[in-house]
Amino acid sequence: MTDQTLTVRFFARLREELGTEELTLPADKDQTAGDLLAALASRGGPWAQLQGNQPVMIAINQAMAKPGAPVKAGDEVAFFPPVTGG
Amino acid sequence: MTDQTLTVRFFARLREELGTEELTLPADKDQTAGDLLAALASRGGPWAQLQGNQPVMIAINQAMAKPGAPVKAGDEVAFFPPVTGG
Amino acid sequence: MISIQTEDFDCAAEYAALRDSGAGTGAIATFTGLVRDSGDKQDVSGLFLEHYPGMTEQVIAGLIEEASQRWDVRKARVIHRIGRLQLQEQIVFVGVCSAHRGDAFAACEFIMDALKTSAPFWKKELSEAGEHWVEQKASDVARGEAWGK
Amino acid sequence: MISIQTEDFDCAAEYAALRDSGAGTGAIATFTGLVRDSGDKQDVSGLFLEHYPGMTEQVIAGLIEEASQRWDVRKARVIHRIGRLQLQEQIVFVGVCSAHRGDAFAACEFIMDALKTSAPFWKKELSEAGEHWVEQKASDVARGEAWGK
Repeated sequence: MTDQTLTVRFFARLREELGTEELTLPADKDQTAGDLLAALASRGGPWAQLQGNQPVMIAINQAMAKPGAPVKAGDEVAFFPPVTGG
Repeated sequence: MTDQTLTVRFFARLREELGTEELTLPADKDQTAGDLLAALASRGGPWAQLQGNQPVMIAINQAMAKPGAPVKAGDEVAFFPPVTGG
Repeated sequence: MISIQTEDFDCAAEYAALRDSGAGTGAIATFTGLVRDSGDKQDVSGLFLEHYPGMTEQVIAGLIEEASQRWDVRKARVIHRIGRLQLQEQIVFVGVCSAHRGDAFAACEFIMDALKTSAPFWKKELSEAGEHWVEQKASDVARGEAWGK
Repeated sequence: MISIQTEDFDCAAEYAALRDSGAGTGAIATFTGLVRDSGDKQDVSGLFLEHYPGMTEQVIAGLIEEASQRWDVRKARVIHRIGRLQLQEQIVFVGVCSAHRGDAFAACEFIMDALKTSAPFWKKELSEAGEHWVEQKASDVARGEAWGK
């Protein structure tokens, strides 16, 4: 059910190194973006870098967010390196 | 003799109000741009404004100068209002 | 107006459109970014640009809105290219027209600076030696923060 | 390169010439000033611009030289029109290309600000009510002085 899941997207270096563009995950209750990041990092291997030395930026529903921001079913959560356009 | 004279030029509002674009004047010894301005202002009428309330800018040989700067034979001295280009 | 596109853009057409903004316009400031031969590393031969579709447009719209609140902005135009770009190709265009010179410069530079640190674009530099993702520069972050709020 | 001219100029051609400045160029900033309908007074219908031939070019060359010492300037272009101009005609163009964005913006804005307070041009506003010489603005003097030395 879409209602009980959330979408996670990765961009740029993270997308490449994780070999993943998008995930659909069950939406846990009372979860923050930081919780989600920790859960993904615990997968190990390249995923560990999500809690490594390099900063990971967070967007929730296409707006920049902090690790403490809550995420819920139906949300689009994105993780990416600091931006370098222009 | 050109050697014993200097050229005075006026621009913009001053040129219009003095009805004069250019003058050739005898070059006095030990004269400053300010002396020249005072001498011209003493002609009275519209010339008095050269020592009036409105600022008068000075250029000697096409470079901005102060009233205390010396002027000598052969120089081109210009008097004009503050610039307003761009 | 905001465009994110793979194709090149025509600064002349953009300038003409900016200029057509009423008799009160007195100043047009533009900025164009080009692919340089030296970035994080030397001998760069091109770039690959990735973005976050949707979020990018929202972020840039927010920057234009903020600029319009802080300065007199009659018209603002942002174009950013994505995909693969060769050396000296145009990457980004920011154009602002305003009644006043200071406002045009400030709004244009603000949008450009803020775009660099807040719009979700990522640049990969390509060279004979391989390719690598560009790191965000502390100097860019400092320039973005200098605009305050 | 510096041009003082009665005829109009083509920003597209100027931009193309600026862009053609080597693989190290990463940033082009331009400024164009247009005749506005409200200056010192309202309902301005045009301008008359007078200058001091010779001195004007020397002053602007000095400003470009100063900008080149303070910032990375690969190429700089200044065009200023003189004579009679209609509403919304182009008055002035300043374009700078540089390796870096901050340098391009700073050099372009510096040249424009300094030109306004040091290059010998004088503007007369024309309107149905008559004509009058424009007064120098304290805000322009302040902007010029803010660049320091």
